[in-house]
Amino acid sequence: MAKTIIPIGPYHPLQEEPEFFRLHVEGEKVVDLDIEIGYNHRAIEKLAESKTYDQVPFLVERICGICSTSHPIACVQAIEDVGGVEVPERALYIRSLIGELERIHSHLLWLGLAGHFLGYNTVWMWVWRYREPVLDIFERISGNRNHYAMIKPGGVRRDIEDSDIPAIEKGVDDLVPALDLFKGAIVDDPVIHARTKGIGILTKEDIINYGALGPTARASGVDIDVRRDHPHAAYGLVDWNVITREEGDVFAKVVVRVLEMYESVKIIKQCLKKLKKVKGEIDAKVKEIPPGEGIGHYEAPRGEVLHYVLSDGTNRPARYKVRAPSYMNIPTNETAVIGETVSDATIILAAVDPCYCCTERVAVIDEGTGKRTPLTGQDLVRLSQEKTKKIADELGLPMEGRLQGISK
Amino acid sequence: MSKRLFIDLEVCNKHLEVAVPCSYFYHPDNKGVISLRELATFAIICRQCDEAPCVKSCPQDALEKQEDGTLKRYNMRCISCKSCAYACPFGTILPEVIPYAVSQCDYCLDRLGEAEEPLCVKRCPVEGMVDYREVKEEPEKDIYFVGEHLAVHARHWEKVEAEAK
Amino acid sequence: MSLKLKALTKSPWVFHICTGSCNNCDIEILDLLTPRFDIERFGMIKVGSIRHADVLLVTGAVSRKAGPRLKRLYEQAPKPCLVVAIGSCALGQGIFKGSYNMPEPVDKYIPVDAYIPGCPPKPEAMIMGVVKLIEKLRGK
Amino acid sequence: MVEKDMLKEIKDKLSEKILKVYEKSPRRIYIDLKPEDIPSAASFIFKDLKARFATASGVDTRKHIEILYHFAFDSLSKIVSLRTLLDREKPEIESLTSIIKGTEWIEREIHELLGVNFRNHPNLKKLLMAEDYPPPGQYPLRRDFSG
Amino acid sequence: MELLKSIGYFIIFPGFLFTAVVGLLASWIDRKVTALVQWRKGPPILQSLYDIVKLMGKETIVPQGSSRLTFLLSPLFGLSAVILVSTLLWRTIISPSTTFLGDLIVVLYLLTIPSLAVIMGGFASRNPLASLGASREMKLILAYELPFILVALIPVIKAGTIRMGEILSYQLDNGIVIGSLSGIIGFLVAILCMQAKLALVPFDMAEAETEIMGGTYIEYSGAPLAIYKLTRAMMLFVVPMFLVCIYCGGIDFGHGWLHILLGVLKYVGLLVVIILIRNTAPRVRIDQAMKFFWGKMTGLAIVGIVLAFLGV
Ligand code: SF4
Ligand code: SF4
Ligand code: SF4
Ligand code: SF4
Ligand code: SF4
Ligand code: SF4
Ligand code: SF4
Ligand code: SF4
Repeated sequence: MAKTIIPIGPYHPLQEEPEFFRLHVEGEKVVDLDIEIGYNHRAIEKLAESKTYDQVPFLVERICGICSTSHPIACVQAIEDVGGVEVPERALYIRSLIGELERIHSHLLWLGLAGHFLGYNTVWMWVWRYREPVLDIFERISGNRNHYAMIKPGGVRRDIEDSDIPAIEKGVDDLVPALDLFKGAIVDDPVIHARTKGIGILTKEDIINYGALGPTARASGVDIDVRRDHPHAAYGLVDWNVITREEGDVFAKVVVRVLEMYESVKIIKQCLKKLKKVKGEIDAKVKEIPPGEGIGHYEAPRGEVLHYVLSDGTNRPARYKVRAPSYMNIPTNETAVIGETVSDATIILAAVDPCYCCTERVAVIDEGTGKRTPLTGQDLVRLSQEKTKKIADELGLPMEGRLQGISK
Repeated sequence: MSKRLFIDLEVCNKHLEVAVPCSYFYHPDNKGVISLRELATFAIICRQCDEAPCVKSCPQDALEKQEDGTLKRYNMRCISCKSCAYACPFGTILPEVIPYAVSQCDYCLDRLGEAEEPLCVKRCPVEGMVDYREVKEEPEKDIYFVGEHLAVHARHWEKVEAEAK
Repeated sequence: MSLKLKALTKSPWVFHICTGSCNNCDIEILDLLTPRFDIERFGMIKVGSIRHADVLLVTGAVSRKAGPRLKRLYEQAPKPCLVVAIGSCALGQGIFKGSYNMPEPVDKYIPVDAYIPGCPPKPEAMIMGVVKLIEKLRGK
Repeated sequence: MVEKDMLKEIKDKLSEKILKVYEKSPRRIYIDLKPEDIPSAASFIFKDLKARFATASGVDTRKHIEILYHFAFDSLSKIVSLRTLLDREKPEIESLTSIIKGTEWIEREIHELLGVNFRNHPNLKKLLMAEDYPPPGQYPLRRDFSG
Repeated sequence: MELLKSIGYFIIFPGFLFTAVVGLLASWIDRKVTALVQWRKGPPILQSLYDIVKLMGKETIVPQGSSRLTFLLSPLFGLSAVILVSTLLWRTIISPSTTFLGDLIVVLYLLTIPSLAVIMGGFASRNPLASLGASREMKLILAYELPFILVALIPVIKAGTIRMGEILSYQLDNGIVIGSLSGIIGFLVAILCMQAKLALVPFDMAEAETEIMGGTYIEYSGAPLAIYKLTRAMMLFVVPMFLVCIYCGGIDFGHGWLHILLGVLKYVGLLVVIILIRNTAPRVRIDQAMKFFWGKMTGLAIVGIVLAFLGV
């Protein structure tokens, strides 16, 4: 059978790059996958060497706009690791609070886009509508909807006023019914089941071999979560659970993410409670960073981010290394997508949550003639959407009818 | 007697505008001599005031007196606002030597062969003011040792007091 | 002002190009489509083909790989075509200035008609930026 | 696994290969090895001790290119980093891809940014930058890179 | 004078201008309803007009390597066909006596032309994506055209005439076609075929996801794109109107305002049905569509015809 190559990409804003997938297809089956990245390489590691430790968090915050606080947290933890800095307790709670709020906004963002890929455009619109209140909370706390600039070596930059706490609490409480709604609409939906169960399976061995992280790993029964395994911020001080699933398919990843948001709500509420009690400094006022090496990590929404810093005693790092979770997760697509059909490819590629841009532009190259033939990213999305609808039909469940159902 | 890096602060301070290339490798725009000047200044020229105006003036608490009385500027705190330079009644701290991005000098220890001299010595346009040679500590000639690898030529304030008597 | 431009101001179809950003500006652009901001109210829609574009929204500090693509896309767009640079990165490379992989900002590659600062700009700011651009066109 | 065991097992197993063990803090351990011992050590830590491969990083230290392989022992809250020094003139080391699949990208990246040659890597081509940049022989993360 | 009148018919009413205005209105309703389903506000009422006017003023890029003439002419080709249909249709509606033998057949023919134009344009643009869209469109025409013609025959059989005017008059006298079992079956099939003709979900596979933004139109810009968009908008008016005519008795201008209003409501009702289908139905793959039309739909259409012969 003729082999066709479908390139997907480039833009995806990973650590340093959007990626570019090349699907090799035989008929409907995906037989191979090439991944090319680099469109977004911004030389952050090199730039970090010319910025002072106070500036580096701002720089790494801009590695990515979605996990935008995970990188600064990992970064300052690496710096604090070099200098052996003790961070005041109040600052720890604020760090966790911000981190978990971000996890919710990031998972919601993903959920909406996953809905879009599956043909539930209306779900996309609705989920993103509920994401807005989370961004409002950020704006209240930090003054910006994204890139909150809250984290600094030794603590946090801004305190959370007692007077703001009720509003944050309310915002988080209001989120729970919305989460229930999505859980009902997505986790219990037979169409989604049919569409995502048994698809793009990653086994435990795959995860370990690729070093995959975060929800991608946890959905395959690999019970890792650096929030628990290498306690940082306030995660050792509050009560929460690590969500895992055994199946390793796309559905498991959806479930893990949805359930994780409930845990995040739990953590946020505990942090807020503590913030009312634990007063005091929010900054350790670091004097200098001695020569040495340090590693910091943080469980970002997509998995562990790891930062390595080499200090020479000046106020700038001598070497800075960032390892974002998608960097480990995206290569797993090689395994996950091969052998699946083209209409399933999008949702599988999207299941590791490589942000949205990657599916933006696609064309097909016919390997024989080298001619570009027709299949766009939109086609892929469409194929994916068609399949959902077909399944909905087979199950005798008109899609919109149910969507209306959850709107009430 | 081993070789030491030698700087003449008296002359240096007359040539504030000149930047000497440095071969310290972790940061390409590094100018190690600046950090040496700060080190030397705090060790030799600073009067070590009891109630130091510089320390008081610092909005970031970046300056602290060490136990031995010398000053230390903490690079994670200093924002290079230069308040200390204006506060010091003796003009000890020159605004040029307290940059935001601090530089580092490692005395080129790991890359210096017997015959070689550090890049800063080779490239300083003002002749003889940075040198790498065998020196003796000679207070009467205003030559003092600072640390293990540095020798400085500068007027020590104690000596000025002695002359005043 | 010609009818041409007037109609353009009533129906600006946007095409989004990311040239090496942190994704946040891009997400905020997507956000514009969702219920809270709903830019279809102003006749703006996000199109998938460069041939249908009236306004290019450019984000990011332009990496070496993306630069040539940006130029090519601009050449493919039918004129009149407006370019809006969104975010500090697109304006002056923002925090990525000096990066070895980002030699020049957007306006060194293609002409830019409006700059919307911010990191990222708020969606309201983006809408306002486009509206201001439109007002400028009308005022001509 | 108890924590003493882990370190002890590593020390026993790799005994004479280890050049130096440095316990920076209770949670960070650095082990210096010769380049040729890295594959066997990594294999032992990854396969037998079941550590998670976190990432690798490289530093130009002027005389050498230093490569660090970071492994996480999640159940012990520890990170073990294997350190090795490569000759800067001709940095070369055996690729770990046959042992750990997840090293493929990071080795490509180090190859691209620091010019390290990973022997027997299945696909050692550029990962991040355009084909025509940087000029051959220039590696952005080396100290003498002029951009 | 006659000539002038004909030109007037063609250009102003009920030809180009009138059809365009109503068509644009119809496409606005389409967008607005979709937005409301998604909790959005949607575009202003004149939006579709703005879009067209803007596109007219834009540069037209003819892609390299394309056959220039075909590329530029095919949109016009489609547009003139719709105008002709509209003119014929409305003249018949207004004065059923000005009808000629076989005008129904002519209308059926003309209605395929916009799709053919799209195909021609798609192939002419030499863009692989466009060619794919065009070949899909071609398959689609093959698929739906047979049942569509079959169900168009049902009113013919019922009325015993092939003149549209007479079909209308027949319905005035004997009740509308849809009032019978064969009429209902025929109408249902016709609606689905129409959905395909209008290239709306579930049969919009010739274009990529975001409606007109992909597939066959990908290389088009400026005025030709405007003409395509306009043609589509007009089709949104003409095709349902055609069905209203042959199945629901058209708009009766002879018996006062109430009847006219009723006629308009028939059209609006049908439009809403179209939009609802578009927003609720799953999109199908091209092979599924062909199976659907050649199998179920053709079968149903034949049943309808048999029933019509039996007078049911
Ligand atoms: S994994 Fe996180 S940091 Fe990386 S691109 Fe995605 S959201 Fe950004
Ligand atoms: S080292 Fe040389 S150039 Fe620098 S200040 Fe001293 S005399 Fe001037
Ligand atoms: S001795 Fe070496 S490191 Fe120090 S300033 Fe001179 S060149 Fe720089
Ligand atoms: S320059 Fe630095 S040390 Fe001096 S007053 Fe300002 S902050 Fe303090
Ligand atoms: S400009 Fe001067 S006064 Fe203003 S913030 Fe900076 S240092 Fe302070
Ligand atoms: S005020 Fe001047 S002399 Fe006094 S301690 Fe400070 S720097 Fe030294
Ligand atoms: S937000 Fe504030 S700090 Fe940032 S650029 Fe604007 S004025 Fe400066
Ligand atoms: S301007 Fe800021 S938010 Fe926008 S892409 Fe650049 S770094 Fe990201």
